[in-house]
Formats: sequence, structure tokens, C-alpha cells
Amino acid sequence: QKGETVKIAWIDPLSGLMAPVGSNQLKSFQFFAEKFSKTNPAGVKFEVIGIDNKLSPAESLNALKAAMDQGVRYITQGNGSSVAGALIEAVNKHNERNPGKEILFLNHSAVDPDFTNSKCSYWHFRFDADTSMKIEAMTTFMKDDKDIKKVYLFNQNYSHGHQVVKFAKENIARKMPGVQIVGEDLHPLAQVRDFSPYIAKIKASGADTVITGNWGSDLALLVKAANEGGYNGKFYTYYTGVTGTPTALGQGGAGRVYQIAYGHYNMGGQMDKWSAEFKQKFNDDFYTHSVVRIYQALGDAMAKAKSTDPVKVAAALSGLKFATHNGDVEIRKADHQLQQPLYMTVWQKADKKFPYSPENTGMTLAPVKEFPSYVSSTPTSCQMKRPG
Amino acid sequence: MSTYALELKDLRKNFGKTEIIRGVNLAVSPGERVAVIGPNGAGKSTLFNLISGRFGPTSGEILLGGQAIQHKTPYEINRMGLSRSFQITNIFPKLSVFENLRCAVLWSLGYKYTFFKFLSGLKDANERTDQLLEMIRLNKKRDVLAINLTYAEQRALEIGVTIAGGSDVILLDEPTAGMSKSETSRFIQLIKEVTVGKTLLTVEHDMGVVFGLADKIAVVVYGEVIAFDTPQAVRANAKVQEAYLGSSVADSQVGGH
Amino acid sequence: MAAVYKFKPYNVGRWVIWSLFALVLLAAPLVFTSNLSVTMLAQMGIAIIACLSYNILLGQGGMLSFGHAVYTGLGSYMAIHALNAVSGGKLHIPVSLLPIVGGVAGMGFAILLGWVTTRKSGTPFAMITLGVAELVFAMSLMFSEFFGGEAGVSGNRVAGEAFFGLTYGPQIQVYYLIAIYTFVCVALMYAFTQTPLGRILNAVRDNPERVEFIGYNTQRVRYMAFIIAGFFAGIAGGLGALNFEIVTAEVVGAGRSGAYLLFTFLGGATFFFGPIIGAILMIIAFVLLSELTKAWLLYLGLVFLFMVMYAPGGIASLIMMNLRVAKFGKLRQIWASYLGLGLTAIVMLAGAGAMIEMVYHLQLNSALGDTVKFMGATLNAKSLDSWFGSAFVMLTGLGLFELARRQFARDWGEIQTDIEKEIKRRENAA
Amino acid sequence: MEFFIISMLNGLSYGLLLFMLSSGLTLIFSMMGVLNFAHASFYMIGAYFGYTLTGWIGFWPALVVAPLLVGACGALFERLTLRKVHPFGHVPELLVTFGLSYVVLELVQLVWGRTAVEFPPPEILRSSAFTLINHSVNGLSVVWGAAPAEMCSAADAAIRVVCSPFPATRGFMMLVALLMLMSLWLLLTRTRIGLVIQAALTHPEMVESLGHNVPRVFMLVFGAGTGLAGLAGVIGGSTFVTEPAMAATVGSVIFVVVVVGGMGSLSGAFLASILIGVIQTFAVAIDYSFLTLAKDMGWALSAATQENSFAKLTLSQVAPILPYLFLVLILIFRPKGLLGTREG
Amino acid sequence: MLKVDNLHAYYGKSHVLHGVNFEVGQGEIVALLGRNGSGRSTTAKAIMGLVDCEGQIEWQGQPIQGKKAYEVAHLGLGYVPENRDIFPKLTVSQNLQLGQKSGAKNSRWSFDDMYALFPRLKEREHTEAGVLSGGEQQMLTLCRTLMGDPQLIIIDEPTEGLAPKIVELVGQYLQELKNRGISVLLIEQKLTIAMNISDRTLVMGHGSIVFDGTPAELRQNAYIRKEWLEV
Ligand SMILES: Nc1ncnc2c1ncn2[C@@H]1O[C@H](COP(=O)(O)OP(=O)(O)OP(=O)(O)O)[C@@H](O)[C@H]1O
Ligand SMILES: Nc1ncnc2c1ncn2[C@@H]1O[C@H](COP(=O)(O)OP(=O)(O)OP(=O)(O)O)[C@@H](O)[C@H]1O
Ligand SMILES: CC(C)C[C@H](N)C(=O)O
Ligand SMILES: [Mg+2]
Ligand SMILES: [Mg+2]
Repeated sequence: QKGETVKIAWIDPLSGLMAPVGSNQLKSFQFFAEKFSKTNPAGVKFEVIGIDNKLSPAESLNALKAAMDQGVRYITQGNGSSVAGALIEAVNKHNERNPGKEILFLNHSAVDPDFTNSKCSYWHFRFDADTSMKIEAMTTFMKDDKDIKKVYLFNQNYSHGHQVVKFAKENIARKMPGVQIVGEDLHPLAQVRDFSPYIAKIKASGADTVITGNWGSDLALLVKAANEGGYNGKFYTYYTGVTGTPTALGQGGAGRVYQIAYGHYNMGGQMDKWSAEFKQKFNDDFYTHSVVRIYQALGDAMAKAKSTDPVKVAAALSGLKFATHNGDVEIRKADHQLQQPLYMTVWQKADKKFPYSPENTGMTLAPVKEFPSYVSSTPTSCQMKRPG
Repeated sequence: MSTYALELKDLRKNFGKTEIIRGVNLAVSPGERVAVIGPNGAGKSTLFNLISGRFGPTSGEILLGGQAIQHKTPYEINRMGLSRSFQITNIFPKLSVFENLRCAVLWSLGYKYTFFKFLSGLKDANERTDQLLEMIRLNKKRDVLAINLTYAEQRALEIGVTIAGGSDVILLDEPTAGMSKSETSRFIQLIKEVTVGKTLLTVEHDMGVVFGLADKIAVVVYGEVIAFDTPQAVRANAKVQEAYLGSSVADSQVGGH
Repeated sequence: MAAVYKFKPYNVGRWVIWSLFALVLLAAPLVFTSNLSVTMLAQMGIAIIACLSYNILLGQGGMLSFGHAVYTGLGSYMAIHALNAVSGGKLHIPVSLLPIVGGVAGMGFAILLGWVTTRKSGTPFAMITLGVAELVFAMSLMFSEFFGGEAGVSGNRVAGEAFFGLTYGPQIQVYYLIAIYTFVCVALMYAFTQTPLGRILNAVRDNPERVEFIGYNTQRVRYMAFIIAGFFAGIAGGLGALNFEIVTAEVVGAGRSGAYLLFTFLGGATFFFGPIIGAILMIIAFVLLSELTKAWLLYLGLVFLFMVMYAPGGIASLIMMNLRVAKFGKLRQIWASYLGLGLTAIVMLAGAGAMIEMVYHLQLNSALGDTVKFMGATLNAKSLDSWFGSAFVMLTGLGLFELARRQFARDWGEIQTDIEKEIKRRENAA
Repeated sequence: MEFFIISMLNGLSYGLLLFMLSSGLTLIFSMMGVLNFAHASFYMIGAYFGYTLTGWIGFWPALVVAPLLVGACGALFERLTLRKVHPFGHVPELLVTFGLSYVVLELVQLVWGRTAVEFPPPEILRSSAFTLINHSVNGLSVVWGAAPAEMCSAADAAIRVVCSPFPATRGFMMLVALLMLMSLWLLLTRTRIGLVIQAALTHPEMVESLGHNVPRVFMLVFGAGTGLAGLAGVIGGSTFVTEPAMAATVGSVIFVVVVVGGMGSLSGAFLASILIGVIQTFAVAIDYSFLTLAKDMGWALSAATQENSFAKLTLSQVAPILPYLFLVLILIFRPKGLLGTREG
Repeated sequence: MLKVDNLHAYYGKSHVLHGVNFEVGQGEIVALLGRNGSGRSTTAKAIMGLVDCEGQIEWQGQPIQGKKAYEVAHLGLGYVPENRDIFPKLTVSQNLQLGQKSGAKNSRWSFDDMYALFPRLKEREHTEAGVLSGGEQQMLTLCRTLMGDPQLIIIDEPTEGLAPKIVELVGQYLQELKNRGISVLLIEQKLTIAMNISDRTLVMGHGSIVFDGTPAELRQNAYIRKEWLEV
């Protein structure tokens, strides 16, 4: 396999609402393809083919076809669980109908727990942490904060938001008996421009904490409206660090906005060097750390399988343990969910200790707690169909 | 049982506060040719609009062949056998002359909302359309789009579309407006031809036409019918003289023809 | 009074055209064999049905709808649910007939929703369709039982008994299924234009008021046309469901409706075959153009703007105009002009394109190096040379193009005058 | 109570922003018969111009200059494209603006990037216009500007104090919208230009033969309409967010406003904007669904129905689509719109 | 005052006027006669700059061909089109108001003059013009143009659709215009009126002027009448 070129099709949005996030991530993939082509143990060369799916499942299937025409056997995607779901189905069907031409799906960011539970697939590997894991870690952190008495669940009305609500309720009931859920809202995805009515409602409910899986403008505008509307509660979020939100947050929300994720802007060591280089090169922030994990895992698995054939690589990936810059991680054999540490961070002024400032806001996400893999790990109901 | 083809009983119409038609009574026997004359703004076109269902009357009755039609829609009235032309040409600009006429023919031949038969297979409709083309002398322009016709040709087509459905009662609103004398006389000939045996109501200002065409004349003044009689009697009617014809013009126009 | 009209049962030209159409459908996947091109061909077939059905409203009925995707989309949903019922053994119909299910669904929804929409015409009609479309789209995200939320509903078309060995597993089989449907639907929709209702629909478009005075209820005419359009839209939707095996909310979205409108118009709403061209372009634009260049939306918008301004009859009208010229044997007089026009346009567009691509590159990909590949040339987005070069190419192109355009306009004008004279002459001779 | 007042004000201010947008659209539609699909795009351009100009010349000058520039762009667009397609009829006109909306979106992204830009309102508008203080003992009171922290907290744990600040940006937005309403009304009723354009709508040649320069008037109207959108853009962009998606999100709502209000009726647009703003704001606050309704009525529901997403749907979740529902109902029952006079 | 020389006009590709020559003098009523479709309305439109044309049109010694319609109107030409073209959504008085030119000084004609001319219009003052009867609309157009205070007025078939009594009235008023020093180019179908009130008659046939002379001369010229006016 040495010297072979491994083509990875990146199927994510480059136009429309999610285009900023998409182009950031494509850059990440390209950036690290170059890096890992030099250093991976299998000695392969990675090549990323970016295809715009316009955030549409149907277009993604076109993209898949286009990728296959170019001899691609590995695809990656992450923006939008709906697209991921469609791709999992399509890959399953394709692999079933075209033995010998199998394709692997490396999911970098789609977090619907179903993909590693009821809809789990042998051909799908997730490198992000799913919603259940993130909530697990989040509530573990929150339960130590005695100021939290009344929680409001505020989410986008689509599957990701629904999952956040579901798991948040479950976890709060389990771990934080004294805490009351005083309200719950599902608002339409990326349509609301004025969140003040919602803020008025949240205030009226008396909530001191808001849990939200919102991302993009839905998060930025929410916090902005909260600042203007005189709401002083805390926000527990998923995606504070993602393109666009830091700018919109600006100085507001310092100390009140938390993020749970499998990485952050001040990881230290090699990660910081890369971030700096990335920033210097693209004038953009690197936050999709799963990209690094994907290349690491692929390199290791290909070395182990001594092949780039997806079937063999899949077998090697399943259950693969590998070392990363922040400890060892494992792709759980049962459901192909990467087990990795999670980090709770808070939005605050960048300082000497935590200097990295996304989007040059002068602010940063400072880590407040790290959760080792076992804390956030959640059980799986996956009954995986394995080939052969 | 009424024997009238068309009968108006105390018909009234208000636009906002103004009463435009103020109690019109009129009875037209089958086969009669009636010219409706009157000063500008007297309500002639409005009368036609009421009869043909374009407007609903404020009060009163309209009977077509004995049946009340004052609350019916234009297409229902048309299906009952009344058809009209417009003072301002009102045809289908982007269809050919042939298609204009064929559309007007279809309903009466029973091809209602048909979508399982080809037009080209409708022998009866196509033959009738060709006859019409001949009648209004537009067969040379058969495939020309109506919008590309000259004014006079458009007027002819307007009449063609009106008579195409074979209605028994025909209303023509100033059919010869904007035509030269020669064309007018040709046109009157045409109207006479195509309305043989039919009841005809026509609005006209050209007294030549009126006296040449009509069996009876209805004079509408200020929303009322002030006279309804034979041409001779109307011409002699002093009230009409004063209200409409104006002595000198009446003479020269009538005499001129 | 001899009838001038002659009934021609065998119209040779027509036979040739339809046979050619069938042949193209048949042979296309043999020429374009890659995975992507076969899917694209399949999608073109679907788009052709959808755009033609849209044109029943726009071109034939003068109804500007902003919500046609509602009917294609709901057709898709019904078809995919039916497909799942078939796989689940709850329903026993061959997969080949599922598009009809979509069609019936599309028709059903058209009967239901069309009843309100077609009561109005003109701008109110357009606005109601916009409102209905927004409503249906919003609902699609709210009623996840039926619409499957934003993940959509997926199915597996390899279901039920294989029909003569057709499993519809391989894409090519699906393509031929779509091709057959396309041929039949196009034929049926063409036939519709030749029926009394089809013609009255044209009359309603031109002058609804007068239609009332020749015995037809315009609302009824619009309603029936709407239902028929809904049926064919539904078939397109059903085929889409089989082709993608997944149906998501975007199929009822405003973007889709807008695309139908845009491309039907681009193709040419005034001619029957216009939307077919539009449909083909639509797939090429969405699938290929977006691959080739990041600026595809900009190009699309600009092309559309210029088309509306300079060729409001769409591509079809351009073709027809040239056919007319050809018919009078004058194409030879103008081909040199065309050539000049084409060449200078290419030069101009190459320059403009290079600059647009460089700007996009600077915006989106600057980090990947400064070089852009464009039409075989390598440009450096940060070097003045490239910019001056492109600007120079563009301006030269523009200048030459203007000259060529003037020449062309003259030639074209002359030819039209000649043709006009010729027609007059023939008319007089006749 | 303070919830009601704040919500009402939120609703009104949102409604007034809608009005700022729809007034331009109405102006253009009523005078030229053109449904400007790109109207929201001009709103977006306004926001971006405002953003850039603020960087150069400060917010207040930008507030004046940006709308003028947008208006000039609009006039230029009218001059170069709309005028060309005018003879072809209204559908091509609409389609040209439709195409323009694509182009503008791309151009904006090219120039300013694909993410939101930071366009804060000026210092003076950044604080609160006034603050409502609900004191569980002293009752409701109002303080101009931001309330000092000590007024919003009580030493005694038993006393509950809630401060609800009302942002100054929103107050400013309301003010500008009302001024705009006034001046538009004056323009339309006190000038002859309105008449000229209405007449030119149907008989442009005749108006020209009477000695009026019709093309220039059309250009001015289009420029004025888009300029208004630009003004709304500067204010809306700094109050909410300036991003490439901002056109799409208000785009269809303003059409709803214009249609519900009655095409071409300025007062109708005003009424409809306010109505939609207020209704939408209050709907958000109501967590009422068929399920709760059924419970209140004492109906027993099966478990399956309880899980049905339709039954579970709350009013607050459907709030964003209420305008469209409103639109369809209005068009069915009152096709002229609330205050409209014509149907077509 | 108005001098038309070798005027050619086209609708798209169809050549309608083939070299028209005539003059209209100060305070003169000139009748332009001819059959339907002979090109009289087109001549009017060409003068007003509403159709593409070639040739010379001089107005008070100044060439005006190629000027926009509103520029021509500002130079003092008034035009009453044959299809009336009232503004249907505006009221009668608003229609009249639009007849006044922007920035014009005091016109020779006031609203009251117009209402005195046609009392019927006064009655319908605040009605939407679109619902007026054909004849009322005709009166309105005439008045509207007069409000612009033209020095020469081109009237295309003013009596079309008017009751005989009103026709007579219009004839009188045209005479009245002439007395006030306004020139009139009258396009007519009805020979009688045209002959009665005009100082000079032009006969148009197939896009050019085939006769130019006094009404009396025309009366005597049976050939012209037969060939170009009657059929
Ligand atoms: N829809 C309407 N609303 C208000 N007034 C109307 C309407 N339609 C007609 N009128 C008025 O009714 C009167 C009669 O108009 P109508 O068109 O019937 O006259 P007419 O007799 O046909 O005249 P003409 O011979 O000039 O065509 C006119 O004064 C006109 O202004
Ligand atoms: N818009 C147009 N497009 C093409 N041809 C036209 C147009 N208007 C008029 N024509 C043609 O130009 C010729 C002259 O028309 P014009 O209207 O000047 O005649 P006219 O003498 O005023 O006759 P009428 O008595 O019908 O008013 C006619 O053959 C007519 O068909
Ligand atoms: C990249 C993320 C903002 C997308 C999100 N994880 C989703 O599932 O939709
Ligand atoms: Mg009349
Ligand atoms: Mg004429």
C-alpha cells in the first residue's frame, strides 16, 4: 500500500447557510491531508476531493455518485445529521449491491445518537461525540453548580435539537434531582432573526440556565438577544466555537456561555502549533479536531491492514485503539463510535494562559474541566450487521 | 308564458351612489333587430353588461326566453344562448384567427372541458370554424395571430367570436366603431347575413347603420328608455329629436347614406 | 364554401421528431456511461416531466406559480411511503407502477389545494402559491410522522417481485424506467395541448374575461389544468423517490419551486419543447456547473438576468427564430456573423470568468495557494499580471464583441426584412 | 405585566421594521406594478454598506449615506435592466428581480465573505432606552436608560425584582419607521409624482405625450423604494445581524405583509406589518397545543395520539409560519387584502 | 409652424409611412383624411416621437425628430390619441391635472374652462375615469390635452363614438381653438365635419400625402375622393 493515493471525498456544503462552516472544514481536511501524507504509518498519500452538497441529502447522493466516478472509496461528511443519515443509507445500499466496490463513511461531525444505535452501520465511523455523550458530560459538570435551579431547554426544531432535549431531560432527571425544567422551546431552524420574544419568555419562566444545541446564527442571535434583553442566566452550548458565533458573541456573554466539545482552542502542544499555522495560512480558526483523528485512524488502520481496501480497513478500524495528542482513544467495536475525552469550556477574555482568540475577538474558550472517555461514554443498542 | 326572446323588467343599476340604469323595461321578440341608441354615457353599454352577466343588477329582472338570468354568471348566460361583442375589442391576442374562432365554437358543439380528444379530430368544430372564417372574410388571415390583425380585421374577428357559438340572441356593442364608410356598409351586410333568424341588439351611433339595420329602435337617455318603436316613429319623436339626434346632424347623417 | 381545412392523419415531421426523441432517450446512457452521467440522465428525465407540467401552468395557462414543488414533492413522499409499504409486504403493486402512485397523490393534492389557489389568477394566484408552498414546507418539518423530519424518508427500491428480472438495483434499470415514463408523459402532455381544454386554457391565459362570454368558467378551466399539472408533477416526484430512494423536505421547498420557474422560463415557456431544454439545463447547472466552479450561482443569476432581458422567450424562442431563418434558406448568410459573435463572446467571457474565478479564489481558497486553474490556463490570483491579463482579455473581447454584435444586428435585421418581404410576396401570390 | 409590555414593544418594533421594508416594496409595486423580488436583497446591501461606511465615516453619516447609495444602485438597476424588460410585461419584470436576488447574494458573499460581519450599533444606542422594573413590593416602575444594578437586586431574599431593559436600538428603529411613514404619506398625497406614475402604469405613452418624463420618474421611484430598503438594512443589520442569509429570512415575510395589507396600499402594509409583528411575538409565548387543548377539554387521548407530532405542536412552534397561514386565509376570504382596493 | 418633410415610419420591420410631406400654419385647422390603415395615426405618433421614424419634422423652425415624446410635448405640441388612453384608475379631475405640464406657467385653460366646455365632466369630476362611457372618455382626453396649453394640437378621430349632437359641439370647439390661435391637425373619418371646419385638407393614401388643398378643392376633385376616400 505504500505510496498509494487514498482519495477522500468530502461531501459537505460550500454554498448556502452552512457554507462558512463547510469551507472552514474543507480547509481543515486539505490542510491535514498535506500534513499526514508525510507522516502516516501506512505511507499513503491522502487526497481530498471537496464536493458541495448544498446541505441537501439528495444532492449528497449525486455527490456520492460523482465521487465514485473518480474512484473514491472513502467519504467524509458531518454537517447536518439529515445528510449523514441519507449517506449512511446510501452507502449501505451501495455496498450491498456492489460487492468489491465498498465505500467507507467517516463521519466527522454529525451527532445524532441514532447513527451508532438504532441506525448503526458497519460502514460508518463517527469521530465526533454524539449528543448523548455530550449531554452526559455537560450534566456531570452542571450538577456540581449549586446555583442551577431552573433550566430552560432551547433548541432548533429538527432531529439534533430533539435529541438534545430528550437526553437533557433524561440526564437532568437522573443526576440533578433538585433541578426543575421550567421551559422548553423548539424554534425553526435558521429562520428566526429576532430572539427577543423568546428571551422575554425565558425570563418570564425564571430560568437561571439555558441548555441549547443551537449553532450558527441561531446561537449567536440568541445570546445577543439575551444580552440586550437583560437576561443574566448561563448558556450551556454545543457550538460556541464554530465559525460566525465568536464574532456575533463578541464581548458579550463572557463567563456565562459554556461549550461542551471533544476539543477546544487551547489544547496545547502540537494542536496549538497547528492552530497557529492554520490561522496564519487561512486567516481562519481550526476547530474540527476530528479531522486529525480521522487521518490518524486511517493511517493506523491501513498500516494494520496493509491495504487501502475499504473492507480490510474497516475491519482494522473497528475496535482500533490509537494514540492522539491528548491521550488514547478507541473506536468502539460495537457501534463504531469514537470514545474520547470531552472538555467543558467557557467564553471569556483571552489571556496569557488561554491566548487563542477565535475570529480575533479578543475572547477565547477557556477549559474549565476535562472528562475522560469513560465519563461521557454511553451504552449502545447497536446490533451491527458485519459482513462475512 | 312569455313569448319574448329577451325581456327587461324594471331593471336598475347603481354604481356607488349614482343610479345609472333607472328602471328599464324592454321586450324584444324573437327574430327582431333592435338598435339601441342614446347619448354618450346614457347607459347603453351598461345595459349590455347587465344582460350578459358582466355586472349584476341592483334590482329588476332579466328574462331570456322566459327564464330569469339576472343572477347568472356570463358563462351560464352564454350557454343559454346569448352572446355579445364588446365596444373595445376583446379577443385572444396570442391565438391565431382560426383558434380564436374555434375556441368560441367548442362549447356549443358539446366539447366542454374535454381533454381526451384531439382538436384536429373534431370535424364538426373545424368545419364550423372554417365556415365562420369565410363568413367574416378572414380566411386569408387564418393562421395570423389576432394581435397582428389590423383594427378593422380585429373588429370583424370580434363579431366572429360573438356569433361563433350560434347563440339565438346576439348583442353587439358599437360593431362598426372606427370603420370607414365602405367598410361599415360591408360590415352591416355581414351582420345581416350572420344574424338571419336571430334576435339582435346593437348599440350604434352611426344613424346610417341604425336606420339601415334595425326593425326597431330603443332610445336610452339618462338610464331610461324614452322610446322604443320603429325607425320612422322614433325619427319623428320630438323627445328623441331633442335629447339625442339634434336636428341638423340627424338630417345630414341620415341623408348622407 | 369548400372547407379549406385538411385533416392530415400522417404528419411525417411529427413521426420523425418523436422517433428521434425516443432514440435519444434510448441511446443516451450508452453514450454517457459513468455513474454520475447515468444518474444525471435519470434526473433530466424527471426534470423534463416536472418542468413540462409546470409549463402547463405558466406557459399555457398564464399562471405564475411559486409552489410547484409542493406537488412534485408530495408525490415523492407518497411514492416513497408506498415503496416502503411494498417492501414491508403491506402493499402489492409492482415497483414500476409507483410513479403512478406519486401522480395520483400529486393530483389529489392539486384537487385539494388547487381548489383554493385557482380561484384567483394573476398576482394573487402567484402569492397564494407562495403562501401554500411556505406552509407545506414548514409543515414538512413539523409533522415528522409523514415527512420524516429533516432526515426525510428513505426506502429501498429493490422490493417486491422482480419484474422480468428487473430489480431496479442497478441505476441503469431505473434510468430506463424513467425514460419510458418520460416519453409517455411528454407525449401525453403534448397531446393535452392539442385538446379542447388545452386550447381554452390558452384562451384563459390571453383573455380570461372573454372566455366567460363564450361559455367557459375560467376558474374551472384553471382548476382542471392545475389538477392535470399536479398529476404529471406527482409522477415526476414519484420517479424522483425511486431514483434517490430518499425523500427529504427540500423536495417541497421554495428553492425547488424557484428552480422550476427559473428553468422553465430559461428554456422558453412559449413553446412546448422549451421546458425540456430548461430541464436539461437545470440538471447540468445544479450537478455539473456547481462542481466546475464555485461561482456557479453567480453565473446562473447572470445568465438568467441576461436571458430575461434579451431573450424573454427563452432558448426555445432563439431556436425558433433561427429555424425560421433556416427555413427561408438564409442561415448561410448569417453564420459568419454568428461565428464572430461566438468567438468574441468566448474571449470576453474567458476574461470575465478568469476574474470572477480569481475573486472567488481569493475569498474561499486563498490559503491553498495563489494559483487558479481556469480553462487550461494557470492564473495567479495575487499577481497583477493575471489581473491585467484577464482584464485585457475581457476588454478586448468586449470591444470586439460589440463590433460583432453590431454587425450581427445589421445582418439579422436585413434577413428579417427579407423574410418579411418574402412572406408578403407569398401571401400575395396565394 | 412587564412581560406583556416588553413583548408588545418587541412585537411593535419588529412590526415596524417589517414596515420599513414593505413600504419600499409597496411603493414600487403600487407605482410601477413591479413585484420586486430582490427587495430584501437591497435591504441586505443596505446593511453591508452601512457596515463598511460605519468603519469609514461613522454610524450616523453612514445611516444617511448608505441608503442613498443603495437607492442609487436601485436606480441604476432600474435604468439598466428593468427598463429594458418593462415592455415585455410584469412577469419578466418579476423574473429579472428574481435573478437579481441570486446575483446580489453572490456578490455580497464575494465582497464581505460568507459569515456574519460585526456591525454594532453606535455607543449611544447600545444601552437601553428604558428599563421596566417589576418589584414584588413596590410594583412596576420605569427608569430611563439602563437601571443601576442596585435597583435590580434586593437585599431581602423574599423580595423579587425583575429588570427588563428595552434596547435603545429598538426604540430608534421604531422612531425611524414612524418618521418614514409620515414622510411617505406626505410624498404620496402632496405631490403630483404619484399621479404621474399611476397613470404611466397603464398608459406610459400617453403620459409621455402629455409632457412627463416617464422613464425618469420610474427610475426615481425604484431608487426611492430600494433606498428605503437600504435604510431598513442599516438599522436592521445593526440591530440584528448582518449576514448573507439576512435577505432570505425576511424576503418572503415582506411579501406576506404586502399582500395581506393589500397590494399597493401603504396603510395596509403598515397595519399588516404591525399585526404580523405582534401576533408572531405573542404566539412565541404560548405553549398551547392540541394536546393541552384536549386535556383541558377533558378528552381522553390514546398514547399514540399523545406522541403524534401534530398534536404536540405548540403555538410557539408554529409562530414563524403564522404569517403564511394568515396570507392564505386572507387571500381566500379577502383577496384585496386588509386595506387593498384592487385584486390583481 | 409644423413642417413635415419626407417622413418614413416603421413598426418593427413594416414600413408604414413612405415619405410624408405637409405643413401646418399658425391658427390653421388642417384635416388629415384617408381610409382606415392609410397611416394617419402613425403620422401623428411619428410627430410625437412615439414610433421610429426617419425624415425631417420641424416645429417652429427647430427639428424635433428623434426627440422623446415628453420633450416634444414640452415644446408645445398636444396629442389626443385615437384610442383615448384615459387613465382609468385616476379620477376625472386627476386626469385633467396630469394634463398640466410640470413647472408650467399659467395655462390658457383652467379646470373651469374645461368643465364649462363639457358640463358632463363636471358631474363626473370625482369618478374613476375608467368607468366613464366611451363618449365621456373622449371628452376627457380632449380636455386633458388642452390643459397642457399646446400651440398645436393633433387630434386623432375625436368624434369617434360620440353622439351626433356632441360631434357638432366638438366641431364648434375646434373652431373656438382656432380662434384662440391654436393650430389643429385633425385626423378624421367623417368627411362632413372635416370639410366644414377645416381650412385645408390633406388626403393620405398608402403612407403618403396624395392631396393637399382647401375643402372646396377637395369637393371638386372627384378623382381623389373616389380613389382615396370612398370605395
Ligand atoms: N363600473 C362602473 N362604475 C361606475 N360608473 C360606471 C361604471 N360603468 C359605467 N359607469 C357609468 O355609467 C354611465 C353609462 O356608461 P355606459 O358605458 O353604459 O354608456 P354608453 O351609453 O355605452 O355610452 P357610450 O356611447 O359613450 O359608450 C357612464 O356615466 C359611466 O361613467
Ligand atoms: N402597432 C402596430 N404594429 C404594426 N403595424 C401597425 C401598428 N399600428 C398600425 N399598424 C399598421 O400601420 C398601418 C397604418 O396604421 P394607422 O393606424 O396609422 O392608420 P389610420 O390611417 O390611422 O387608420 P385607422 O382609421 O384605422 O385609425 C396599418 O396598415 C396598420 O395595420
Ligand atoms: C456542524 C454542526 C453545526 C452540525 C450539527 N452537528 C448537526 O448535526 O446538524
Ligand atoms: Mg358604450
Ligand atoms: Mg387611426
